[in-house]
Amino acid sequence: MKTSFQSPQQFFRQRRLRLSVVLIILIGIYVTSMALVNFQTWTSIAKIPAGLIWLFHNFIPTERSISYLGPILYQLWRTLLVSISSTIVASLFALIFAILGAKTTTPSPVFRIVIRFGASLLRNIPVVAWAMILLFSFKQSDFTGFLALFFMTLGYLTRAFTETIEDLDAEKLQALQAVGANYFQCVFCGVLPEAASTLTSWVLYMIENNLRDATLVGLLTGTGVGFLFDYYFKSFRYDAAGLIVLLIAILVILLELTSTQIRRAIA
Amino acid sequence: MIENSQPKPKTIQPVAPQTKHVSLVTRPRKILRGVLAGLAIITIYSLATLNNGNLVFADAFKSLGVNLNAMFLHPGVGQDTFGQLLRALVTSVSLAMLTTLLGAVIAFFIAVGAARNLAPSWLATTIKAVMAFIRAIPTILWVLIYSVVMGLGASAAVVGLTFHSVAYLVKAYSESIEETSQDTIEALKASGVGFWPIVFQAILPSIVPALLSWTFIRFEINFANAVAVGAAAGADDIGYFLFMAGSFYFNFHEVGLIVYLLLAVAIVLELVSMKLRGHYLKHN
Amino acid sequence: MLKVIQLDKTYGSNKHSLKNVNFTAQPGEVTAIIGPSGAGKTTILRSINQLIRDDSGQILLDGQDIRQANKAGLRKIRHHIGMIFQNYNLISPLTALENVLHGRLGAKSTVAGMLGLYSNEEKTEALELLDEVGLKEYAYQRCDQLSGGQQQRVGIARALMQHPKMILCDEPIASLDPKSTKIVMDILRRLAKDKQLIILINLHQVDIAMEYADHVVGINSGAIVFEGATKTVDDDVLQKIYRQTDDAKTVVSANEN
Amino acid sequence: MLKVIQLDKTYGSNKHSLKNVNFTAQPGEVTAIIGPSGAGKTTILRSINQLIRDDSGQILLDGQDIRQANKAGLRKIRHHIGMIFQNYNLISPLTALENVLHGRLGAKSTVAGMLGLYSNEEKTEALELLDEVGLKEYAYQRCDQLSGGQQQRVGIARALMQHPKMILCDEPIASLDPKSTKIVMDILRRLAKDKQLIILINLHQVDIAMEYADHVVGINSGAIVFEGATKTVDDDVLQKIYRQTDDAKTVVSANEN
Amino acid sequence: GCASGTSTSSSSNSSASKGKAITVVFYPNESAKSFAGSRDALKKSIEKATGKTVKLQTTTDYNVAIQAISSGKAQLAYMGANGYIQAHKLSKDVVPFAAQSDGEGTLKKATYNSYLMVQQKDAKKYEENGKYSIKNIKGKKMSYVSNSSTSGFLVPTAEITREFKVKDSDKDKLTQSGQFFSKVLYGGSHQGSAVNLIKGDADVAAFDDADLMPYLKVTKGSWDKVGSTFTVKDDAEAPFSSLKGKSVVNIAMMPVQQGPWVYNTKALTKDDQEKIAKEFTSQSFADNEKIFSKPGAKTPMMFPKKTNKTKLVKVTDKWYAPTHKLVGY
Ligand SMILES: Nc1ncnc2c1ncn2[C@@H]1O[C@H](COP(=O)(O)OP(=O)(O)OP(=O)(O)O)[C@@H](O)[C@H]1O
Ligand SMILES: Nc1ncnc2c1ncn2[C@@H]1O[C@H](COP(=O)(O)OP(=O)(O)OP(=O)(O)O)[C@@H](O)[C@H]1O
Ligand SMILES: [Mg+2]
Ligand SMILES: [Mg+2]
Repeated sequence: MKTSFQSPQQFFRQRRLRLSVVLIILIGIYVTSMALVNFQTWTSIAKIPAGLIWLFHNFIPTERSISYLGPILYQLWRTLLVSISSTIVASLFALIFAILGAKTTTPSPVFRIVIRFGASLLRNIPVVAWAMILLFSFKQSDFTGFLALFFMTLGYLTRAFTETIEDLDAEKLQALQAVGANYFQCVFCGVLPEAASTLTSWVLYMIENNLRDATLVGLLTGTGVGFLFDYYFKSFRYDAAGLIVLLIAILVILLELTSTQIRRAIA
Repeated sequence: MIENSQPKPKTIQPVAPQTKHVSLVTRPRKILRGVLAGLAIITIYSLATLNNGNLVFADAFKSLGVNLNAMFLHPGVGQDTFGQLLRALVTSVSLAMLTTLLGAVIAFFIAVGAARNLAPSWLATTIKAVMAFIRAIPTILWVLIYSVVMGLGASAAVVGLTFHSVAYLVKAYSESIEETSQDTIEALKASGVGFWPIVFQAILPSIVPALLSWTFIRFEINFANAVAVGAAAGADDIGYFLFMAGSFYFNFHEVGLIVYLLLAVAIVLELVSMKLRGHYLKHN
Repeated sequence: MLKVIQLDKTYGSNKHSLKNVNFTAQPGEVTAIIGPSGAGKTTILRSINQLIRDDSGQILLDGQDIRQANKAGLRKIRHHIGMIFQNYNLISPLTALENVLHGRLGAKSTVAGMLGLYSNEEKTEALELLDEVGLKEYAYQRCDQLSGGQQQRVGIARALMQHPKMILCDEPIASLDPKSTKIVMDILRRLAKDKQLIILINLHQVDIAMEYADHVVGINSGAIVFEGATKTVDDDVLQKIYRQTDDAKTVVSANEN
Repeated sequence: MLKVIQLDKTYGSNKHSLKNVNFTAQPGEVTAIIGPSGAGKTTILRSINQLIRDDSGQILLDGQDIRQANKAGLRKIRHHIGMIFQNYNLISPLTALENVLHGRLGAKSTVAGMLGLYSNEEKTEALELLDEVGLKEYAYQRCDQLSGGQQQRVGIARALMQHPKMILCDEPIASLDPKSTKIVMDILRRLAKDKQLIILINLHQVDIAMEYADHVVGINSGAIVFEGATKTVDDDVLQKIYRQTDDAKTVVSANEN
Repeated sequence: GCASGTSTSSSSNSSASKGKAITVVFYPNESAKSFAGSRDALKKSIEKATGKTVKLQTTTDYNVAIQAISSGKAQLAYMGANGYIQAHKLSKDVVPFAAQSDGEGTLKKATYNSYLMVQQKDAKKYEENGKYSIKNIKGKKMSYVSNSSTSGFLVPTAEITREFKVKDSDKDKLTQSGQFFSKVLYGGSHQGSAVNLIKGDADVAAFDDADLMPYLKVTKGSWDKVGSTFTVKDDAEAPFSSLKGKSVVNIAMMPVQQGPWVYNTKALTKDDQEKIAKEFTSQSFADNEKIFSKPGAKTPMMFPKKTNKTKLVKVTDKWYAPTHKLVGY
């Protein structure tokens, strides 16, 4: 037991001190950063509404943009397919890596370090670098878009899956061990069912996320709805670009609703 | 002690079998299988119809190897000096810091309104829909908007990037808030405690670890975003050097070096976040 | 004195959960509400501090009708009614001391409450209350590191911190082992006597009710079927309270079995 | 018969958790291990099925030393030792039936186990076992939708599914309310008698041990301080078992209070 | 000429947009690091001319630069011809005042070249009666620079539209795979588009001369003649380092007007406008070697001189009528 007897006043003073130190550090970081990049918080915040007005003024789809609906919907469909397939393929690999890399299930700590580092690498390679790595070798095609999404998703899902598995109660797995189950049985009968619903949530979330990232990947690969956005955006057809944003938003919200439904149904 | 009636379970899906065949499949399981099968079919279909641009895979992977070799095994500063790159890196980190801190504070207050266990359902739904919409707007567009309204520079980049931060964190935070048990909230309500004291005294302490880990994830994303589009607003960050090295000079060596710098930041970040999380979970 | 008069409550449209409930509870006494699962015990308690609101009837605490209070008034009244839960419902990452201090939040201004600014007197009092329930050494321990019985005692201290006239306990010992049960029930009984509190306890265990209560209210299918001193409870009465009705049969509850 | 001979276990470098532990447990009997918190009860149980491995001594189950078994041999032995935990440790999103079937994993090939391919006989048997512990109707319920007592009974059915010679129970009733406690302990006692199993139970509650055990092993600070029939346990013996040692004083445990 | 209202608006302008600082925004091309010296020199001469502090803004996105100048958040910009037309459409206050002259110091031939190129080994397929034509490019794999580029997109598509008599409503078909062309690629830069061609990912590629001069040398004909052959230099750097010795032929050549220096008349005082225009078109400005590199100089500055007579000369919106026509407004 904690037997260090303090008065509550002392305790609260200590707690307040700790909180203040944290706050001061955070404010310090903020102010330093502000100075470093010459950012003016208040004048900037004051401009927020003006930006939104500008957005609505320029990006509201007009009648003309309806004529672009055909190609937009087709590309949106292709993009959806690519986001789904890249997420699914990535999640298969991520699952294997996560099982090999999670603290509770790793066969060796070496795997753990290698996988953690590898996932971090994939997550932190910037899009421009992906563009160079992939475009030069794989040219501009759906496939390149698929690869780019695949690698980025792999990085994120490996981390998410690893943490999900590590959050599981280790004792439950021991219970299976005690039954005489071997490693693979423990994983398949214990880890997977226990983590299934969280893992599914992550997969569904990643599909949604990849759809949004399609704009970035589209720039990179000249395909999908992201390319169209870039095309309309750069040729100053803001209404059409706005239509794309609107459609992506609607699709994302639909996906979110569907995934909530699915998660509820499989719980 | 007096025996109460044995309660009957609400759901007994397959009828308790008299026959030899016993099925393990329950309805949720069937749905799960259906969903997985559906996703598998979509995946196979889209992989089959994927336009691979008549790629010769052997060549592609060979060239990939060459490029990766140039990037990662022979990194170099190109035309810039290491000092310039470091200065730009600091700018990028600062951008990420600002957007994360600003985003986190704003997002927490909005998240309170977006959590179904605190706010009325219509408000929560509206906020969540608006946030989903904000997230669907590409980052570059936000940066464009604010460089028009505020002029070019870091301020536009920060404000533009903060929008995504807020939208993302509102979702994450509000879900964390929704996970705090309704009972504990009710316990305070029952003793006459008002709304905001409950938020700060009951909910906030309960979700600190979750908030921490979401905020750090977002920091990582903000850093990536700052690198990706900060340069478009003329923020003079590492993204500018990366863009020039990548899209103008095709200097694989410099891109490799910049990637290493970015990774270094990411690793430091990961270590800090692990330490903090561990510290919080253990210390208290 | 708490006086419940003709309390009625209907969930949804058809189901009558409380039908014309009348009973009284005296300061200085432990009043136990017993009855089968789904009888409406929880509903009564939650109506009393108006966590459930759309009911009808009167709930008089020292003559004042709780149901008539406006929002601010209700907050004030609630502040004087402590509540104790089966699952303790403490804020787990916080220390026992902080959880006890939460009992004061209802009396504070919004800002002071948000920031958790407590006076020195309050802090000292919280520590004394923890001492009173035998947890002085645990004051700076995180609540999720305490055992169930200890957490429940923190819950009691939190309720006491409200300077309550009345404490409502919804199955406070259902999750506790026998030893903790005894400790907690002893404390509650002592508080009733020493501080002249009205203590209202929902219980499943008849033996505990018999041992600790002064006054027993029996409820079945939303209706009071017995009210009287504990010593007047006999097997016939219990039979009547725990009689199987069609209503009661259909109720499923995770608490039981 | 289980015979533990000169079992020794040191965590880390200096701390002796088990010192020269010797005792026997007979089939058909319930053997209770009692002792203060931190005495080493859990350590003994986990050594027996070698979830803790770096110990020394002998653990003879029907004459075979468990500690000598190689990896494959250990899996086979473990398959015949059921284990029941304080927190049930069921795979919560799976149905009760599937959790019971997990008891067969140790007897299956890797692939069949991974894919969860069970024969109809196994499934029928699992249902029968659930019936035996009174949970037939809950077979297709998710485990996290069951109450604690029900989950513990699923745990027992899972152990039975292993066709065990012995069941190890680590504080199986610590999280249960009194009614569930009775149901679970009754089942365990019945199993010992009916199926002639060796049942070894770690217990904190002396009264439960007195009521249900045939044989009692008392442990304090890692050393056996008593072993004998339940009726020979008297206050002196309890005094000895629960004596405060310097070691025991420093132990922190959430169970105690 | 200049947009009307310029002089009248100067007095009514808010002080905010006419503060002490002048912001100069550059296109991504001119944001290149190698031009840092040129940008600094520009800054100095503007500061000298106006006495105000100058802020340089590099960008990596055309849209951002165009929006910045047309919204008046930037006062001065150096843009491409197409970009100028877009900015001028967004705001009539964006007015050109100077552009790089031809070798004679006039505006007559103040153009650079945009090409449609094919690989040398395929060049025969595009010959018709001993002359090159673009008749056969339909259905081929096409590579552009990016859809905001003047010389790498706008001018080539205009040429194709003219040649094939593409209807206005079908113009988008030139820009997407599987319609007019079997495949459409975007190189992201002029070099990228050239690489697409030389590596064989595209059959036809559009790019300009200025950006490729460091990498290609003329092996037959000249930079100003259709049907010339260009070969990758032996000392070419990445991304051409692995493509040494490969040759391409230009089957079409289109003149592109030099991009203008523009100011936003709403955001800059009349006085400053005049001072800056005067400074930029002065001979001393053209003699600044940090800004104008000598003919054939190794490291090109922002404005490489063709001859010693090259300088910045005054232009007006009228001069850009041809590009206005190409863009359609
Ligand atoms: N939110 C609700 N909506 C609809 N019906 C409810 C709700 N809460 C309770 N009920 C119903 O009201 C009746 C009384 O419930 P209550 O929880 O008060 O019983 P209880 O006596 O506390 O039972 P237990 O001993 O199981 O806690 C039950 O029939 C129950 O099904
Ligand atoms: N993983 C471990 N590492 C180091 N020491 C341990 C570990 N597990 C247990 N111990 C120590 O070994 C001793 C015996 O612990 P054990 O868990 O067997 O006690 P117990 O009798 O089961 O106690 P309780 O009643 O609290 O469950 C204790 O002093 C404990 O601190
Ligand atoms: Mg209840
Ligand atoms: Mg133990």
